[in-house]
Amino acid sequence: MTATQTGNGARWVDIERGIIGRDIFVSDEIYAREMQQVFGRAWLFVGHQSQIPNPYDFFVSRMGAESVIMTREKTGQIHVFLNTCRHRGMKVCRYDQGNARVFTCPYHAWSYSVDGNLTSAPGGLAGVPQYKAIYHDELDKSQWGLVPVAKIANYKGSIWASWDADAPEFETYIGGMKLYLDAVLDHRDGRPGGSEIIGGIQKWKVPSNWKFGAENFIGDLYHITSHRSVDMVSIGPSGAGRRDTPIVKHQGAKRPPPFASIGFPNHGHGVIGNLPHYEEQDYVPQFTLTPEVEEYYRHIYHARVANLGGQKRGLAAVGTIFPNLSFHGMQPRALFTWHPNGPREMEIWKWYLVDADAPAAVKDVLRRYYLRYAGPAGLTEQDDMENWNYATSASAGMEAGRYPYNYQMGLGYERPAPDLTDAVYTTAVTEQNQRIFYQRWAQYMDAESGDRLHPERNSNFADMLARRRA
Amino acid sequence: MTATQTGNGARWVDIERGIIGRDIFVSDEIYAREMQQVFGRAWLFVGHQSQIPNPYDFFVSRMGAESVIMTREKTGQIHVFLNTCRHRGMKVCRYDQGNARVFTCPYHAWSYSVDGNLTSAPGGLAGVPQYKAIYHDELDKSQWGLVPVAKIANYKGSIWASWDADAPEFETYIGGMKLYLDAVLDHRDGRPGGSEIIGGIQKWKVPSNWKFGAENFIGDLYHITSHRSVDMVSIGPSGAGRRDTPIVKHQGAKRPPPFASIGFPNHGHGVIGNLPHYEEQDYVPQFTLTPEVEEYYRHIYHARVANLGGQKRGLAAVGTIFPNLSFHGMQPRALFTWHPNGPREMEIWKWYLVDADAPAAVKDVLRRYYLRYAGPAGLTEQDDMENWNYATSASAGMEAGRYPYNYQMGLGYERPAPDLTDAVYTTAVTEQNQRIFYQRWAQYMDAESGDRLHPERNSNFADMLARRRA
Amino acid sequence: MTATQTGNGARWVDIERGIIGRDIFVSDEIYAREMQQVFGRAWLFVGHQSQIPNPYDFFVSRMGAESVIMTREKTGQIHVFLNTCRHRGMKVCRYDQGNARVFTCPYHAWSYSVDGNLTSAPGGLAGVPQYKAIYHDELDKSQWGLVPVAKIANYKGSIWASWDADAPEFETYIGGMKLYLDAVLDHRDGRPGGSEIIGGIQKWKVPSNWKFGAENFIGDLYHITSHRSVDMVSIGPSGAGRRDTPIVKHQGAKRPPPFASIGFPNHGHGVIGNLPHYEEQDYVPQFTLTPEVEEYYRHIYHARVANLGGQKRGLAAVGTIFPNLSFHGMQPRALFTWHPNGPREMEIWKWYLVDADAPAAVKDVLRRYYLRYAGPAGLTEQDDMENWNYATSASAGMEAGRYPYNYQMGLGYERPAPDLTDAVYTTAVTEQNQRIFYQRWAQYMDAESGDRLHPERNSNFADMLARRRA
Amino acid sequence: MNTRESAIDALLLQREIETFYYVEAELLDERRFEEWLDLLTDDIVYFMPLRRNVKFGSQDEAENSVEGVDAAWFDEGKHTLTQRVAQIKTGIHWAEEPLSRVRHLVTNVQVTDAGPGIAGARELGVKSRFLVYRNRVDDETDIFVGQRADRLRKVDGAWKVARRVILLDQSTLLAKNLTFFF
Amino acid sequence: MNTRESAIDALLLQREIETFYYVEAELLDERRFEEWLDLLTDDIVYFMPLRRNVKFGSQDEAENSVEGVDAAWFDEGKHTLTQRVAQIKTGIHWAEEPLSRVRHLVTNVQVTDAGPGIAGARELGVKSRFLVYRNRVDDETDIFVGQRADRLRKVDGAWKVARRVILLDQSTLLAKNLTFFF
Amino acid sequence: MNTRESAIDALLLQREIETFYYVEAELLDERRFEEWLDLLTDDIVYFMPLRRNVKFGSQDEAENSVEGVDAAWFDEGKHTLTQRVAQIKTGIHWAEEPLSRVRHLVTNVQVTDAGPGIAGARELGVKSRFLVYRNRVDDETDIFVGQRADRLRKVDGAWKVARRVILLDQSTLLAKNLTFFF
Ligand code: FES
Ligand code: FES
Ligand code: FES
Ligand SMILES: [Fe+3]
Ligand SMILES: [Fe+3]
Ligand SMILES: [Fe+3]
Repeated sequence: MTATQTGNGARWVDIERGIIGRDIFVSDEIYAREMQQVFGRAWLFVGHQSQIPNPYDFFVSRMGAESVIMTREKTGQIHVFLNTCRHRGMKVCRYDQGNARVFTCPYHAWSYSVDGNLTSAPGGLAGVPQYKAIYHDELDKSQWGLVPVAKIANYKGSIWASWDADAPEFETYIGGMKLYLDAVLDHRDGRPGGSEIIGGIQKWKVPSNWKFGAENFIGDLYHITSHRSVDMVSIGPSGAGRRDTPIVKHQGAKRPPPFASIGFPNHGHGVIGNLPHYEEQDYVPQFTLTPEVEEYYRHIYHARVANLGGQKRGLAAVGTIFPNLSFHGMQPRALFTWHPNGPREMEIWKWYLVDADAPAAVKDVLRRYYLRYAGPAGLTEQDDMENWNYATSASAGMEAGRYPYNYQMGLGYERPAPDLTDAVYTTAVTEQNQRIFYQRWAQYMDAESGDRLHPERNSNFADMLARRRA
Repeated sequence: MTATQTGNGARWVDIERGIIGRDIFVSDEIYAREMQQVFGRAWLFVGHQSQIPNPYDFFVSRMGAESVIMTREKTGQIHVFLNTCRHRGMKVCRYDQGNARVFTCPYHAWSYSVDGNLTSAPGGLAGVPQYKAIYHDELDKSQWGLVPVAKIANYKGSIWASWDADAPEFETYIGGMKLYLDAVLDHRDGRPGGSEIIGGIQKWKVPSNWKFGAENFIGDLYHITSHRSVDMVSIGPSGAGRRDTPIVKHQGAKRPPPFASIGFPNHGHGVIGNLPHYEEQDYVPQFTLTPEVEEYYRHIYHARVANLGGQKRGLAAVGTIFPNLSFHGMQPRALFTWHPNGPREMEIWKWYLVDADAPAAVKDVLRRYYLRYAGPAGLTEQDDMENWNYATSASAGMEAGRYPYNYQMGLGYERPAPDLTDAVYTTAVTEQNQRIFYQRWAQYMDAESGDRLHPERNSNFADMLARRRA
Repeated sequence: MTATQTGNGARWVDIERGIIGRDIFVSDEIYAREMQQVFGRAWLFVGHQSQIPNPYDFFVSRMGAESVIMTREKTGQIHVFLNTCRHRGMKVCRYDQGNARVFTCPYHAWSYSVDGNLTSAPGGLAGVPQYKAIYHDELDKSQWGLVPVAKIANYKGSIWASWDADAPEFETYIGGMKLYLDAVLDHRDGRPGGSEIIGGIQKWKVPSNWKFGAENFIGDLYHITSHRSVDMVSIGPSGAGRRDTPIVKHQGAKRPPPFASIGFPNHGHGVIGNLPHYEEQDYVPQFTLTPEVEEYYRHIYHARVANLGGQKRGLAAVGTIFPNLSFHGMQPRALFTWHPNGPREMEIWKWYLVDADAPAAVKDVLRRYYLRYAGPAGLTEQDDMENWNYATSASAGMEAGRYPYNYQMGLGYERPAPDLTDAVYTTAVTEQNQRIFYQRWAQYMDAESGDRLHPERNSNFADMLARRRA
Repeated sequence: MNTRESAIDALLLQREIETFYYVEAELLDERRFEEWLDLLTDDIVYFMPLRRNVKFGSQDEAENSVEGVDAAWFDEGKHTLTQRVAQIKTGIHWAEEPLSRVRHLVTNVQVTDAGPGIAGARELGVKSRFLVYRNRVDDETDIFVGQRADRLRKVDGAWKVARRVILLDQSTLLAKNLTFFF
Repeated sequence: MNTRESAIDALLLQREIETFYYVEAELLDERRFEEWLDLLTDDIVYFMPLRRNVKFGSQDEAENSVEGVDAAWFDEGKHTLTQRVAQIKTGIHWAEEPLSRVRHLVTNVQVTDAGPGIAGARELGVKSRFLVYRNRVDDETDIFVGQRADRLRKVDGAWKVARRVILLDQSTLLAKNLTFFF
Repeated sequence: MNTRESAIDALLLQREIETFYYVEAELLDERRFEEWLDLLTDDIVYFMPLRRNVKFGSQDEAENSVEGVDAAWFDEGKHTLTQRVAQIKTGIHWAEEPLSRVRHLVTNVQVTDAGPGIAGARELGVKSRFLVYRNRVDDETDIFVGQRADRLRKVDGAWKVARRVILLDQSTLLAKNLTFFF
């Protein structure tokens, strides 16, 4: 990556040398720029359609540092609006979720519709008290509705939005990573979608820059030593460790392709999982402590074999979709966002996933496992947040600021991923995906990034391969 | 208003289109500039003479973000000084009120006089321990007294001050708004002054920009819908609603001129009340739940008719004197300041007023009514602060920042106010006064505002009328 | 001092007129610059060797706003490292003190040695999990060890360090002030060193700029009036006042040279104490409330007479070594640092000192006296922090900011100190030392200070004498 | 009755009063406000003065604003308290919509006087201390600490609050509003 | 037994339960976690729901996440609690290394029901309120306030917690983690 | 005496001690400091150690500074405590002028031992927990939480504090000073 390619980005990120300055984690200026350049232009995860099943249901979410309302109108169509009144800015909805046909501002009662039938446009300004008498019919209501997102996408039930009308289409934005997002969202038996959100979103504030979360989940296999304490106490669903390791033991078994870090340089996404394959590996018992769940997994394994046949598939352990949506794909199974609350704090939101039609007993076991593993009370993730907290504060030091961080692991050892047109991979533990993430971040931070924000016209993938060691 | 007219101000405020940017409510830079340009040059309310009735009494108040001491010297003269030692800045007085002949700094005991007899000048450096021995008589004490305000005015007992020696005289600064300030400060029977402060100033911190308070009280009749909950429970002194509505019911009664928003474009002040008139309307019973108070109002009504005769008078419900003094003129009756504590917090100070010679029983009923209506525990004002709080936080959003606020209500419908030379008015609900406030604010924020800070040389009034619709 | 001499410094500090702007105590910009220019280049006190007596002992301290680890390797050599991992910045040691052969980062387990035998260099990167497999032996470990200080000095057991490789040697940096630092660190019987730290460092946060502490202890004799309340209750070790006053009463007694403010203009240090002398004054009883302690002091007095003979000596009451190490030299006896936590907060760390071989009973009496005098619960120092707190907040005012502080006391009355080559002194109460401190501060803040950071090439001493009044 | 028996009477009374306060706290925090109103006499005086910073020695006359004369945070009776409850119940009292999460921690319960006596007391003086925690919407959080000096009166066999003087340990109120009860 | 005697029984029980909670708090804050585990029945249900901001009138169904169905902060039994203790004891549970300084202040202890009766009770419903203060490393500080609704059961003559529902008065958790016990 | 009677003795003692602490808190917060001094024996030991962050397993020896040997926040007797009171009373002790608004919330009162026995005890070990709230001038606010481990001794028929060890749950003190009493 050269300076000309990334403009401002290069000031902080030197991908060729695997060096990144500490100030990107603490600088107020860089943070303000992130709001505009990254969160103002990228696709952001907003929520899941299963959270608003009925007409007029709404869920209040966030995009970057701002509050948004995800609504479902009578027709079933889903909308996302900025949660602020156009008159004086009052937050029009201060509930976490609910059902409402109209959002009436508490201050002067301007009322916004969520239903195309009530006014000309969803989110449009439906009611303005004394409109004729005091606005003399001159206020152009069509210009003063709730601010809608520029683009919205519903991908297998997951709702995404962007403030940038020039943003690439969602499927272009997600690129080959789609295969791994499917692995999270699809039913375990292979049916598209078919997962749902467990009621209740965990939300908590962590004194850490948001990127520490994103980079950790995009490919930080290296930090497992940090979790030794939880491995020692064995919270895994089959007893040992903290999760099942789906590795076939016996000879001549069908195995999936190697577990690897797979990154998408033109997109900024990355995942730790198995390379694409076309056949299921042999069944490996899971959740053996709870026979009914093990039975369920055995059952859907066979269903999956039947449903998918020779289709291409991937397996995802953890991953991040640029910029701030990460996921757990296997154990536990969740989507989470790293919302920026200033450079030194983030607010984590966690959505837990299960197969929508799984038996209650199975859902219960999974839920309990998820909760002991993840979130602020999760035996595993508590230690992650501790590391991010103190990494953030240490990034602010005057003297420390002279020593950039090291992202050199596996630098130059990336290979083109088979069966993927836009991905590289490394089987050994590597920081390949973190480099991909920050290179993409630098491009978004670059004022003149223009074309390169469109993955298909970006050259990171080609450049990275060109830089490979012989 | 053109850019040349307001210089920097125009960056944020577009009065001709009725559009104001959100960042004026959250930007640190704008806030710092406000301190210099607005609070460093405008007249600010400091307190009331009835708070320091005796020689050497003092009351610690604020001007903008800074602490000041209002003192009364033996001669009865009132002074206002910055509450900081000239030696190392220690706050010389950390009491809220009291009586002292000298303010001795806790740190090194420099002592400042409040009495012209003790040293050459009030606030002068009266005592410097070991002056001769260690300062060798060389320290020029006359240059190191407490910092006095550049200008001070006592208007009917209300004390005002400015840091700007070039500020217009107070009566010029207040302009035609004087009529409505009189309505607040004069005795209800029409005698000039004659009101006093109820002991105890309410002070509390609100996570809101200070301007949301000022703009609300200058003319926001529109937000009454926000108070529906209190109207429903009827805290008014005659039972219904939250206050008495002094409207004569019977046929052919003497009525005051219409209730209107009256604004002073060259000054930045505004009021909601009745246009000037020369005769009292017929008596309308008030406080009917408490006969002794109703009786008092009936009695002073007749006294007022006699005292005022054919004099011009006004009636004020609520108003704001630029920049941060607002008042309730009828029910309740109070003066309050919106002190800036950074862009996102203000500290509200509330002084409650009653006729000084009203019977104790009347004062008691009024006081109880004021307290249930106003302040942080007031059933009415609690909801105002909630709106300002969330309007402020929403003003900070990156995406939200792209959507300025709407101040178009009644734009172009202003008329010259009869019997006032420098005011416009609108009888319908309007944002006329808010526009006047922010246009004036923009002029103060403008570095080269110069002459325009003198109302008599300002053209806002003429410009606004020139912009009126046919 | 002219503008050319101090460059940026002159913007804030006018030593010739004895005027210093308030913003140096509150400005974020000035604070950020202090971190680089002052704390990034000066010698800073880190701790005392008696805190880490054994191999592998460590003590976590601070340099400016950053955490550092002071370690002792097996050879006994002491090192100081930045307490942040080179990989992602995690704070590698979160204990206050302890014993460890290696510091293993909690996040990814990079392990840093404190022992030259474990790896090539102390603080070097001893262990990198899976080094060969994932870093392909390509990571240059020698470049990624803990960040060591550029310079370190052990002066009579006190440990000092600097981030600046071009900093003068410590003894040059300390200059003639050495005589007074000796008075604090040496055994009371005159033996070099011989003092030790009482276990337990007091650490607390104070809402004050760090310089208010430094300037108070460098020479603020003037503020004793502030301590009148403690003098009235007599916490002194002999009953009266708050400390013993070692003044010989009887006729013809041997007295020390006058008590004076002694400052080092080329260095920025200063002390309140007695000018150098070559003979002990007559014994003056101390701690008369506790005979065993009085006896101890009498005993070591005679030992001191014998040990020192005709050597030069000084007596130090209080002093500051630029920038942020202050001390109490007599009663109590302590070293303390003013750590900056942003412009408006400091964290004070206090190390109490006693003769290492004093009897337990003596140590106990001293310790109890120190604790009732000093620290956040100390009857004396509580009032100091109160003053600094409110002096800091008052420094931030818009209007107040127009009124610089007064440092004119004794301006022009400095005399060359006898028996010292680089010091001036004033016997009367003066702000000489404060001026010296801020003049030095201004030089450090000056980007082009270059040579002047080397005391021997600095001209402040000569300039000050040249400016003296006839 | 011997001293041991009267000591036991005091114990029983203490427990009775602590229970009263715990039940009151529960009603408030579970937002059972009408039931809470039933714990107040119809002539209750509910007073919370302003606090001031004044010179040493003048605290007694100047530290607190004066009941019935000066401004205060609260100086009211049951009628207004009932209106406050009614306002919350409208569901459009925006300062409490959505409702705050409020928790009353009551400590240091001291029965200071009992009339006519411990046994068969019909009126009590009781001091207690509170920490009121209020959290709402996303992260709005306030902590209020102070003392309540109550007069309790027995009405139809049940204790009710006849007078409550609340001393909040703040001079400038460190909250945007007081939309809940102490 | 006359009413006075049964009133005294209630006093004794109240005291017994308060002591139980004070001892529990002591074990937790002195990090005697294994001893604390002994105060829990083997079948304990330890549940702490998420809290939500919802429209007036819908609190009952929507304010708290549902036990056994929804996500929560804690929804577990003794096995997991025991693992939490074991993890802290490894000495490498970084979120608790160095250990936090935790203090449990327990107030408003209310015995809401006793079975079969006050005298000789074998199972109790008890509500109490807590302020949990957590401070660690340099200046990390969290204050948690809320209510515990417990079922206590007498096992081998000693009270044990059979069920604990913790209501934390926060919607968005204002802490980076929950590495301690309520 | 049967067990019920001795249980009642324990109740009476507990109440007596809780009252003692509530009265003490009242004297402190009403700034009746001389009266508070009367609640301390002349030989009282008043100790508040420093707290440290140390490696798991070394807490017992290293977490708290050692009484009589190390530095501490307080390690003194009645004479110094009396001087502290006298200093405040000068009216020119700037760190307490104007006076702070201080409130002591006392909880978890546990009598840990009584000598020679519950009935007729003359010396007691008592643990309690505190939340001390301090607010002053405009918006200075500090919250201190921790434990007091006291020895109470009966002198002339009245309980007095003979020894108080205060554990503040902070390592770096998060306040500018300690100008009040725990
Ligand atoms: S702010 Fe929403 S209607 Fe006025
Ligand atoms: S600061 Fe006021 S006398 Fe020094
Ligand atoms: S941050 Fe220290 S090893 Fe990664
Ligand atoms: Fe992890
Ligand atoms: Fe209003
Ligand atoms: Fe001092």
